[in-house]
Amino acid sequence: MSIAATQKRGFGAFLWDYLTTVDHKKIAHLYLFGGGFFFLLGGIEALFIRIQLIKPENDFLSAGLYNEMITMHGTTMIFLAAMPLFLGLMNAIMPLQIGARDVAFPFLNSLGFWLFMFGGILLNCSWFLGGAPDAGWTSYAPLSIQSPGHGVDFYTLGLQISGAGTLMGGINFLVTIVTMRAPGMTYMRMPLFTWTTFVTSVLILFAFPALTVGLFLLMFDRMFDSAFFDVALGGNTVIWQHLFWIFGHPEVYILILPAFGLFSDIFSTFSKKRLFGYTAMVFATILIAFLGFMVWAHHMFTVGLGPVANSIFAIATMAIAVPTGIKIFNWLATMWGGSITINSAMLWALGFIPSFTIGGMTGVMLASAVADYQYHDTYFVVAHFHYVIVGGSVFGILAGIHYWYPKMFGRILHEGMGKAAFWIFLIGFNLTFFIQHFLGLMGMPRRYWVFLEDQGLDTGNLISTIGAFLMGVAVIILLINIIYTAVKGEKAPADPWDGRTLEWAIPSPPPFYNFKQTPLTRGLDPLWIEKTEGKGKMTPAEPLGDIHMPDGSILPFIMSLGFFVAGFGFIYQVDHSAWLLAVFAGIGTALICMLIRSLKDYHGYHIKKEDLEREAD
Amino acid sequence: MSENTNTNSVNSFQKKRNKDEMKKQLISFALMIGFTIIAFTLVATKAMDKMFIIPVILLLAIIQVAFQFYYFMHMKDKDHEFPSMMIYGGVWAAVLTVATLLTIAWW
Amino acid sequence: MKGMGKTKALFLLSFLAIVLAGCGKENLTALVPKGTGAETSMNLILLSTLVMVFVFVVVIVVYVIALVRFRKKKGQENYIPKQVEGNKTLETIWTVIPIILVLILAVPTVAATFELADMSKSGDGVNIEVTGNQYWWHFNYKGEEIQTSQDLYIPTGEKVYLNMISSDVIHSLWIPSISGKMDVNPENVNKMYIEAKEEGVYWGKCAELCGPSHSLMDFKVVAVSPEEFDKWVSDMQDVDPKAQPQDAVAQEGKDLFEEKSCMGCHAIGSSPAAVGPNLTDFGNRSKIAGFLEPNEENLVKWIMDPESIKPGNKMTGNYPAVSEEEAKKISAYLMQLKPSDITPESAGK
Amino acid sequence: MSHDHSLSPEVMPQEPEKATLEGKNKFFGLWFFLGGETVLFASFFGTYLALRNSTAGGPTSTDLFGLELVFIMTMLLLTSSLTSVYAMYHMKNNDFKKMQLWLAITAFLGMGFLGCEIYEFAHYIHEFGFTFRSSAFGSAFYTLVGFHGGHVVFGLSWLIALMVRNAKRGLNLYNAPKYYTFSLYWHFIDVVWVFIFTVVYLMGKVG
Ligand code: HEA
Ligand code: HEA
Ligand SMILES: [Cu+2]
Repeated sequence: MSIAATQKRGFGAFLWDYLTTVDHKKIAHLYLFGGGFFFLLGGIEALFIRIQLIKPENDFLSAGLYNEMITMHGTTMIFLAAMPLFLGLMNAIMPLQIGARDVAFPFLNSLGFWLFMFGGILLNCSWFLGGAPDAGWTSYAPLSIQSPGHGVDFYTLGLQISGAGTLMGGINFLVTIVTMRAPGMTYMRMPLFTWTTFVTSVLILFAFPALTVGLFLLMFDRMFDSAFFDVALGGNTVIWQHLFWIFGHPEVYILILPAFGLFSDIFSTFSKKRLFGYTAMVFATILIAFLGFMVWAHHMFTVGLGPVANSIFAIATMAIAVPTGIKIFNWLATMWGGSITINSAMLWALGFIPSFTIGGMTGVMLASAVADYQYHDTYFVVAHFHYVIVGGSVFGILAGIHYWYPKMFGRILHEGMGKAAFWIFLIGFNLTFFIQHFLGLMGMPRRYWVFLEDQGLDTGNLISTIGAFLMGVAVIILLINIIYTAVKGEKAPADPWDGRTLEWAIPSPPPFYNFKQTPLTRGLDPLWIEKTEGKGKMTPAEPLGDIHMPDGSILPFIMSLGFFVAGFGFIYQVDHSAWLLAVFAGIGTALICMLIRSLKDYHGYHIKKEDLEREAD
Repeated sequence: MSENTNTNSVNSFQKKRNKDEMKKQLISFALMIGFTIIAFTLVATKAMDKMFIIPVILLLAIIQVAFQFYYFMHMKDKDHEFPSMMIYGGVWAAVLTVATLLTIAWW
Repeated sequence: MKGMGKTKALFLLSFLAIVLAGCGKENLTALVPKGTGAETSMNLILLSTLVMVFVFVVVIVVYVIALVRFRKKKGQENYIPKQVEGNKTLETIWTVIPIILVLILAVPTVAATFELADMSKSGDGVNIEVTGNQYWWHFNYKGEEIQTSQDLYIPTGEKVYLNMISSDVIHSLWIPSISGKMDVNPENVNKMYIEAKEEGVYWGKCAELCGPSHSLMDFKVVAVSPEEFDKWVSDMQDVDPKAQPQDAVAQEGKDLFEEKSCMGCHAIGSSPAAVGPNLTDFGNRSKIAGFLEPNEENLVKWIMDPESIKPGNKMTGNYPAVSEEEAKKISAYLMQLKPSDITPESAGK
Repeated sequence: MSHDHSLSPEVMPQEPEKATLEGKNKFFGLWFFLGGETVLFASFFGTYLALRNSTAGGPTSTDLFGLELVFIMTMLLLTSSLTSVYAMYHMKNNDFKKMQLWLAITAFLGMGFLGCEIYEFAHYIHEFGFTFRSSAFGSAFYTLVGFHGGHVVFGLSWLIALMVRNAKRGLNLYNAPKYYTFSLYWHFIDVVWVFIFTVVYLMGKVG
């Protein structure tokens, strides 16, 4: 937010503003936009999958294209849609919830976003350059090593770049929460969404490096003829599976914990009640994260690790049902005795409880190793993870978007359309995925390009496809709602839901410095305390004074562009060494940006006290 | 700006504390070098059986690393609760990872 | 709440559809187990389903009551509920009960895991070396000098030990109604046993993504009585790969088979050349390419253009072009390779 | 900005690296990053341990490794860790010149280490024909040790950039955290090396 940018008008200035912004709220918009775009892309890929499976031995997609479709659907949805959408919500809300003016590393925040975005674009460029990756989102070696063309190369580099961005985001949130809480905001007074942001970031910090290493090994094997997964030279393909799942299981909790957090906030707001068992909720979150690191081999029950390993991992996996159960029952207890308002944000939260419970329960069924010999790699697993991911994470994202839309964009989404979208989505979702449990057990493995005639699988698949289209309709209604709201939506007050946490204490949308004066927190649900026991608004913890703001910068964008170019270089240098130039140019650009960044002093600027005084409250 | 850099601005009490600290760090350095020499000698002279040498040198490495973290990197000081939490978190994930991948070799 | 009714109706509808479709196709579905492994798994599936239904009912009952009783009522707009912090007793209850439920599930799981991993008797049983290939299966009966591809003959009522390795990428062997799956890795031999309780032809599948034609990597398990199995073994051992075909067309086919260098990859007889499937008992095969009806039309199509049937297969492009005429002759030759009377058709009938 | 007295106070605080919010953020940020790096290197170590006997008929660890060079490298890097401690000691005493001096020594030791490593790799390639592509063991060895080497290179560039940039302006609260986080990073490189010389070289020599 440089002074110059606010004075100029027009699209160019607007664009420049977003390209250079280091404001966490604008970066949140970018994340939501980017993640939303990839969600639509992943959704369209899902529809292609379902069209192909509408009837037996269908030839809508070719075999190779089908494998590209599922790979890109899974990869896009997990890395480029669900996670960034959560990062967007965290960016928008978490600093407000702890009464901070900014995040710890505004520059890194922007860099993180642009790395994610360019990584995602790089990955999707594969569609136009000879074919997408086709070895599944898990990219098991040696299939991924032998996969012809450059598809898997795009996978390794795209994920490497966007993964680096995510890691930065995680560290940024951690430090923000450790050092930048407003006075009185102790750890045990933080809203649950902030807590889950914290724990999720810890998971990102410890899980992503394993993926980073795995991707390096894959990249080296494919591009530089190393022998990690080359059995003839002593390589071992199970290493990839371990590295992938050491990352992969924590990853699924990265996808669900933020949702748990925001549901906690939503349930307590719309029940007008304090969250039941706050302490237990916090510890359950930490316990889930901790256990989440000890269960990865449940994806590998059939690899042949032996009965001892299978038993240990089976029990560790089942144990996660306990802290998760604590959460489910605490949410129910929060509603119990409350005064429940049902609007579209709350509907998504209410839809989540039965959906996620089903998904979680099938998860525990999968954890029973011997039963998993039957479930593994069948549609039962597909059903399980869509119940938890769609019914948990996607419902969570949608709940969060409806809940915080006023705060983020200053307008309230249309209720009628919100409710319609919810019901259609809920019905479509259950139609699509419930039946898949049975399809799996009836002998339909996953990642099957075609299923054969006369195997009793036709009806189930047809129902499933119909459901997917209903979800598509719901998504379109949501899009219309967003456009409608942008054009003639109702303007939002600062606190439309009678909120309890600090983000509702400031205007919607918040000014770019968030809090004119840092608020003083007197307990859990600080705004609620002030409403019931105080003046109805936050007491400032400091006298009005100058506010220090960071400088905007285009460097993150250029740096990410550099890595993007270098990514292409790496992929194509195998074909022609001239591409090494792109590698050097790209990395060089990034390094120069880094150098500029570290040599130049960035002291930021101050908003003067007088200017703040002039602004209305 | 360099005129601001005034050596005398650090008071003598702090100076003494810094010195004491430095002494501890020197001792830990000496121990680290000692451990390294022991580890190399053990291997070079094959003084013990393989079954003993490996655990012993691993133990020496771990102690050395503890010195690095606690003295050189000040993890023993107050204000380092979060750093040590994160390092131990990392170590936890690291131990699991290494232990699992090690089993591949015995498969 | 109107929508709620709709969901329920749809739920019921889809449930009905499932019941109508039954539990899937016999000898393919895991829901009607016909082997030891599948039965052990099924017991756990039933037990865990029971536990889950209990949990789900509890959650839903509390959920519905909470929603109905505690919705904001008209005229209560300013009502502020009591801000409850928590409740030790309740929280203990919903921590302890799930722990108990998990234990109920964990104990039999561990027991079953060890039971199915018990290979101590493998010395006494039938041992088969299984090789997974893109996109077909090879079976080598250890000590019997028998090789087959795609159709795996086993005796009923006995544990048959499979020692599995892959020649290329990871596959996973799954015979849903007989046994759960196990991966077939390129670097180490994985062992599992299967035991069919009844005679029959069971569908087998590859369950680990292995390339474009992953979904077509089917095979069959032909379970026959132990006596029939012994007969089949001796029939297979008696095969003379040099034997004259029955008629002239087949003889021409045999010549073409050599001329077109089919022999380079496909063995007839027990020699272990394993670039392509072993064709010794091709005439008895239950399917062509693992999933097509065994008739001349399909076989001719396959010989002329396998790519159109199994995309990405390793046969395409590795032999000179074959005209339809020639393909028919080769097909005649292959179809009459029937070394034994014990066939998929005879199994279980 | 250079006249901002809050960054160049009359009396340097005892912990200049953590005196400002930015400093504190950098301090925690780098520590947390090291937590992640621990898992990163653990994954490389794990891969190496799984593959260290997969020599595919090529040279084995006992054939290759000599202890003398590794010992010298270890001494260089360990000492550089101590010299960076000295630098931080002088930072706390607000003695900028001495701090720069000790950092320069650190940089030299680091370069010495790198030189030895490059020599070592060249030696394996020319004398034994042992490359990245020889076997799974080769890939794992060069990747693990090479990533550590890459960290050393990055650390050195960071250090030199810091020293050159600040040579003329002395210590202040803006750059003190940068120096301090560098020193943490450098110690961590040493920590990783301790495990490399133990797990790769010593255990490799034992067999
Ligand atoms: C948001 C994502 C998410 C979440 C939250 C989970 C949660 C869980 N998952 Fe899931 N899972 C995935 C995403 C997720 N999973 C994905 C993407 C895959 C497939 C990857 C691939 O192969 O492509 C997968 C695969 C997967 C497998 C491997 C299956 C296979 O490939 O063979 C297993 C096996 O154990 C498993 C188990 C679990 C368990 C036990 C939980 C638990 O955390 C669930 C806990 C919740 C509950 C249990 C419900 C609430 C609890 C109560 C009401 C209390 C009482 C309950 C009991 C006593 C049972 N998951
Ligand atoms: C966050 C994760 C996520 C999400 C949200 C989804 C969402 C969906 N997935 Fe998911 N899926 C995965 C993660 C996810 N999936 C993963 C990891 C795999 C495994 C991949 C692998 O095996 O490697 C998988 C695999 C997978 C399969 C199995 C493929 C196979 O094994 O062969 C199927 C099949 O039905 C499927 C279906 C769906 C459907 C119907 C949705 C629906 O919920 C989607 C709903 C959304 C829409 C329908 C969008 C509609 C968009 C529009 C209408 C566009 C409008 C456009 C404009 C205005 C431009 N998915
Ligand atoms: Cu998992």
